[in-house]
Amino acid sequence: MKKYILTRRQFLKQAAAVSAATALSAQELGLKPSTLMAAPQLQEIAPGVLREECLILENPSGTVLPADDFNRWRSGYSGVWVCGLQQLALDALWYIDPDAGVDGVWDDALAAEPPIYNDDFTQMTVKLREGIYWSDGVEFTADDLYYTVDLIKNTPGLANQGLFEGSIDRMEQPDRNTVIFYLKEPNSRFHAAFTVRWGAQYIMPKHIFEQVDDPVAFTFNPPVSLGAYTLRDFDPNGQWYLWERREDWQRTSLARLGDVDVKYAMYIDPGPSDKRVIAQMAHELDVIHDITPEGRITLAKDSPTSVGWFPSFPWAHPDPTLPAVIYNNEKPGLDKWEVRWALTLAMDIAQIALASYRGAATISAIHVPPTGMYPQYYHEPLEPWLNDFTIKVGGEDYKPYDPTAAQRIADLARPSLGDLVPTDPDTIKQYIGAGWWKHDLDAAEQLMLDAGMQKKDGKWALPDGSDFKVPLMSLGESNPTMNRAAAMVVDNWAAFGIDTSLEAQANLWPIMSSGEYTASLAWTIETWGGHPDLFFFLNSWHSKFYVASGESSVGSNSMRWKSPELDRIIEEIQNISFDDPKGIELGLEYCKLAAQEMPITPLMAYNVFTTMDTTYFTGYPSIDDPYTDPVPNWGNTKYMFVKIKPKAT
Amino acid sequence: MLKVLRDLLRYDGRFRLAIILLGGVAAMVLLSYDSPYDPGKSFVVPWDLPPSREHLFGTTSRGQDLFWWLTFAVRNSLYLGIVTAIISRVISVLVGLTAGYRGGWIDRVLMAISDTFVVLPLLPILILLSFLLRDSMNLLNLAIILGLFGWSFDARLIRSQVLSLRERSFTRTAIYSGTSGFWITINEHLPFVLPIVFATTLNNILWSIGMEVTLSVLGLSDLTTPTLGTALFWANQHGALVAGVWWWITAPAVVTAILFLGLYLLFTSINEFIDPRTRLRLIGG
Amino acid sequence: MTLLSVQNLHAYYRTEAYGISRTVRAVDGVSFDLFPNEIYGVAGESSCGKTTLIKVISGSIKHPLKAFEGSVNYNFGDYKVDMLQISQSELRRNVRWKRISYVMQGSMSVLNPVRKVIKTFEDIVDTHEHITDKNEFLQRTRTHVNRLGLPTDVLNAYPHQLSGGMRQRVAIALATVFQPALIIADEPTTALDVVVQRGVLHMIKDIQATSNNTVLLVTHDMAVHANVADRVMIMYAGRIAEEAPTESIFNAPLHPYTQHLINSLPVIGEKSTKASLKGSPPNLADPPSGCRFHPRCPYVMDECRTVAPDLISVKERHRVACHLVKEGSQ
Amino acid sequence: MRKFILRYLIPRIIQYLTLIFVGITVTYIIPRLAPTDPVEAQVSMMIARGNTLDPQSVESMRAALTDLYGLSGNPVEQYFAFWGRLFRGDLGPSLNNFPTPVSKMIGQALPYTLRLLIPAVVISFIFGNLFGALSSYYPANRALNVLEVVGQVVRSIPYYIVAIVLLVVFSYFIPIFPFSGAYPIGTRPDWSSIDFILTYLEHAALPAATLILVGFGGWFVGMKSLTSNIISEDYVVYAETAGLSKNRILVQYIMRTAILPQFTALAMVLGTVFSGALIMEVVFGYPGIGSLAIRAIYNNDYSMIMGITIYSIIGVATAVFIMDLLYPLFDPRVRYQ
Repeated sequence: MKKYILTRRQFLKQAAAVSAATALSAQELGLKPSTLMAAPQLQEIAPGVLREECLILENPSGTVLPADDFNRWRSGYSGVWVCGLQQLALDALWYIDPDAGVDGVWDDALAAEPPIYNDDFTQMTVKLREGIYWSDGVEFTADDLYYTVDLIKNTPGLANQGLFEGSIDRMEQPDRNTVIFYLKEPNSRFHAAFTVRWGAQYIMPKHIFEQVDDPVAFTFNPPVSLGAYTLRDFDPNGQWYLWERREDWQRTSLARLGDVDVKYAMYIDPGPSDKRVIAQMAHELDVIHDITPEGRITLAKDSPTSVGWFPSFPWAHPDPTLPAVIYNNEKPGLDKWEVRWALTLAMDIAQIALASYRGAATISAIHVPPTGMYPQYYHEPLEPWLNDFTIKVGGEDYKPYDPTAAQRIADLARPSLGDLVPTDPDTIKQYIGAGWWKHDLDAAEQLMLDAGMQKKDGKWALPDGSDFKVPLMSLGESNPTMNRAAAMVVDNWAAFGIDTSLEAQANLWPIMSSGEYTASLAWTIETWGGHPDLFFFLNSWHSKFYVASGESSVGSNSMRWKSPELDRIIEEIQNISFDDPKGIELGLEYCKLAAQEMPITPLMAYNVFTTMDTTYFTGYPSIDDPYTDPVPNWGNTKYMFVKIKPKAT
Repeated sequence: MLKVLRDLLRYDGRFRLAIILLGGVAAMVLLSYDSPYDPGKSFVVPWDLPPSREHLFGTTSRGQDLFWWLTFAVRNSLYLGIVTAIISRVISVLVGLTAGYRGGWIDRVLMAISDTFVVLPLLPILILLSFLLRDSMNLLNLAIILGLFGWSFDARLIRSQVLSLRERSFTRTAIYSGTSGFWITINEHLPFVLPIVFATTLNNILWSIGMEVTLSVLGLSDLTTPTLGTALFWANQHGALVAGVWWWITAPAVVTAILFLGLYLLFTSINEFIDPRTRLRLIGG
Repeated sequence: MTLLSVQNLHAYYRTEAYGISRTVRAVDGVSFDLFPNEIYGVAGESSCGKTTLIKVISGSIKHPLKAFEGSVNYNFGDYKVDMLQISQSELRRNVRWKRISYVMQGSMSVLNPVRKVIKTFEDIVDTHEHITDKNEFLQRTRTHVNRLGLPTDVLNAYPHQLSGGMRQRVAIALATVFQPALIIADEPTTALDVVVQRGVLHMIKDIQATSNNTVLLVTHDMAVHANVADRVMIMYAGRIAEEAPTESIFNAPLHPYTQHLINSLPVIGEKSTKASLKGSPPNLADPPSGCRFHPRCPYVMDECRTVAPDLISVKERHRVACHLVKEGSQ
Repeated sequence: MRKFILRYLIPRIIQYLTLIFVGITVTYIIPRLAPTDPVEAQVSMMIARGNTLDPQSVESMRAALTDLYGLSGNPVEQYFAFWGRLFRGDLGPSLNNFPTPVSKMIGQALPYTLRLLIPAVVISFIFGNLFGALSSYYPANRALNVLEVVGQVVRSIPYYIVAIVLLVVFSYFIPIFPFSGAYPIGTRPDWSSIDFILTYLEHAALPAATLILVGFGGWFVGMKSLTSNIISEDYVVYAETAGLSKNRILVQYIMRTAILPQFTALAMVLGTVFSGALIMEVVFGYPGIGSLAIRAIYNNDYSMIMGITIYSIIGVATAVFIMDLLYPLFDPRVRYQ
């Protein structure tokens, strides 16, 4: 054993030498063209724009096509939303931070205060801030809010039209800073539509849109900004967007939180993971949205100026999204909780973490993401319960929880990453998560037998003897880590005797929605991150929205889970206010129910290897200053611009 | 036959090199039947080890021995190539001979179909089909699809060969003597067409292996089956290039190049041997 | 005066491929003279060495063909040259087409199918006499073609628009643009029908008569020789079997092979089928010992199997190589 | 002339139109066999990307999209409606970038692909044919033999590997060419600026090299086999005997005839080259049709896939048709038949 570790160390040294050599040449690549053109300190990246004044960020949507269409209000997704538009130029009433926030999780942006509901939640009053201006000098008022909602309500083809049409009875604008919404039915979460977590209802400039004949076809080019930046220039082929700080940035909602010192921001399409790594080593890309774990490790070893959310392993920022093995709960076999639990116990989370993220994963045994404030809201309170939690295996109580799972992952990752992996148990808990479910093939086998499944020639079959096939869909080329996790799950299942295969689908969402699948490694659970309210995703899991396989599901219940108990929890959450502390209690009930039934097997946080270069700028968010999610595509990214400072000044 | 082989071995440097290269590939194929590792299992060996005596091609970031994994990859890619070649050869020979011999509207219709296949942009259609077939997109089905798409050029080639043969006297004699069209085709034309069939077979094998690589790299083939394409796919998925695991990219690329070079050299050297014209030039007459 | 004197010429194809070394003795000890102002016929079955002989004497020796022994000396009066020693550039500059031209076997397809006939004239003339005045060249070519009785239209046609006979005439016209001293015509009438054949032969005869040059006419068709040639040489398996003025050859053939060739000519009114010779021409890579004709000869003797007969003069201008014939005898 | 029209032109026009009809119909049918529908793709994509959507708005959006995308009615009605729009030159809106017309997006990307594809194809055609003919005319030349082996090996290697090798070698290990795109980040295309054109050429070098390298071998081997047939033709031997210079023989007698079938092949392989360009653009992040196609395929953007495929079919079919029509100009044998 010892000898084997030694040889491996030797080999790893060689590997490091090779990657260092390539890194060196990559740095030359970065310097060569630029040094030829100008001295490094005066390098221009666009006419009149110095490199050191311009924060370069990755647009994770890649190239934007069509490049010149900035209508964020149209129905249908476009990459232009995240080219800086929703981060730098648009603004909304409220923001909930996926992490701690600059000044708390909740931020009143365009609104002066949180939403004011009446007692039976049929009326929501919004008070707006004063002294906010559009980039063309027009003042922002309640007219804009009223106009935005009114136009959308009456214009099919604009996003949220159905929501507004369905829930707003009428609106009132008592003064230039107030709008009152009268709702058709009681709704304690109506403000969610106006509250940004990634994106929400952004406010239109009335003075622009009222001159437009067809607001659906309108391209809003150039965009008039309500944020701290305006569009200076962009690539007609959609590979880059250059934003310039407004002269009057102090007249935006962001100014309350600090000074905006970054003069320019450029969103670019840096190409696939490998190219992003090389670009950052050449200091040509300040904020990488995501790269492969191997790319991140390379940067950790070879790029001393690169920093991440965690100062060392696992580096990545855990997004408030929960990748999971999603079963179609209607397929024969998978309609039994014993089988879903058996498949769960047949997985080895340590191997999955290793295969997908090289161990740089933040695991979760329960059905909420272990990110943002959630470990404090849910994971820690549930720890004692999980330790005692039992399921019936072969008629006897069985404790499936393994509190040492994170420790095992750290131990497995250490040989190849050495000191980068933390040793302190508390740090491990914070970085990698707590426990997960046991890898116990005996218990899994017993559960299969409990469910009446048969084992024929080492392969599991349905109770009636017919084939039990569980092909696992994954995201394929577009999402390496998820795909790698799926490949490992397939390995694990195959070893347990499941007839399984990996089915890579670049776009698996419509297939999941239609129910024409058996199992899929993807996500259906997303949360606010900073705020404990679970209604964000639970809403559509109510049985009144349930749709059988073969038809498109509504919302995110693509596993087709139906439970009266779940309906009760959802209804109760709906009937309390957004900030009611009882929300967390109901959330804990949901977690326990989901653990019992295991409609999907939660794996880990969606770890995003957002990596930032400190050569020109500092002040990026991190676990030590978790003021927001570092990913550059969320609407919440705007908060980074009061914290990030040019190094020169 | 053996003598021919011996002569080729002794006097044709290209043939010798081809045999050495393909021998290496064949050895890999054979070794796959005695692999100590199951290619479907990961983390069976320490990961990211560079090539060494213990692990000839190093190990992958998925904890697999790259050499043994590639033995399966070569085997599967060759299997794909050969199945594709057989299917498309059968179609192209049938279509080419029929069109060339029968002529008239049959020829027009067959060539119109063939031209349609030439004009259809294959890659987008293959990608669409792979979406459509999803988990049924295994190696065999891919081979069948490629076979169904890969015959048109060669059918045209065979047809034109038959057209020139038709003008020769023996065909006319055969027709006057009342031999049926089918037998003329089989007895008289096939032998002349076979060198073309042989030449296009190797090209077709290379083409289909190449298409598989393209589809795999885009993540659209059966990713759990080891092939030369999926090798590159998984290497990309693990950022092998920037992670310094260069052997994961290099080894499949080199093995692919060796296989292709070997097949090409074999093709030219045998072709020259078969082709009476080149033989004549070398030997004289 | 001789125009061409070939002495003891040995020209072999020697190859080595796939480990097989082969020597094809296509021309094996041939000696003969050509004189100005005559039509000299060379006859023999296919692959008897006729074409190889032409290649050597026209200077078209290319690997794997090689002349191993002998000499090929030309005397054009003002210019003497040994064809086996001449350099390629010398050959192109002073000999080809200007002094020796060539009407190739299969002349039907010697014309570039994608160029007009005039272009081929232009290529050839330009190669040997750089064309400076295009009009002058056109005029001259038209005159030349007219003189040979061809319509000037052919110049603007593509080869496939012309009939076989017309193409053959064009080929002859091409060979005679420079009024060469020697015209080598290899099977000029093969594959033409009889009527056209006659026209082509007339043309060759006319050209020879007006220009007084020498024509080396190679064909397996004895009838052609009978009609056109002044002297005829019969080749068999790379060697001369017999050589004599046309009259002697046809009236008194000495070699059994010559006799066979002449007997196989059709005679008007005769209906019986000709007795054909048994066997086929020998493989020149491994020729028979002794007289090369002995396996097929009806009069074969023991001597024939071991000793190769010398080419002996039986009377003036009549030479034969056969053990049946003794020097000076009839 | 009448005969030419009746016997040559009319059949070819019919064949041309049939080709397009069949090709477009096939590509119309295949994507519609897929289990997913485009509206669903859009809706679920928005859910997946974390957009706040309530169930009611999903429902109404679904209805709105179905209507807007022209997917109402049964498949046959859709098919006829599709041809109707096609005749008006309307390829419909891109589903993924609604309501931008497909033709506008293709129109923007196409020049980048063509500016790369055409020079690359022409260069590989010229050099491949030239060296192929030379290699068959001078069989003993070592340099040409090496060129042949290299060309053949590269030709058989998938476009992807050639592209990635070029990228790794010439932008990573020996960083002399840029890594991706058609021009640098921060630069706007400006065709009046020499500097821009230079940097554009610099960016096009590796993508073009990929296409040229892979294409070269094909032309080489094709020309070689064609010329080796022609070299033993009587008229070539005759020209040699007549003492014509080697250059004249090679160009006027050998290549001139051998090149004719290569022109037809040129039109025929455009489809294959297009597939190669698609992969190449993905590797190099080039803003052309290939990148557009890959995005469309990943996003189930049917109208875009249809648009690109239709462009490709019409393009290749037209090229073949034009070559057919021009062929008699090159080859007098066909002209007078």
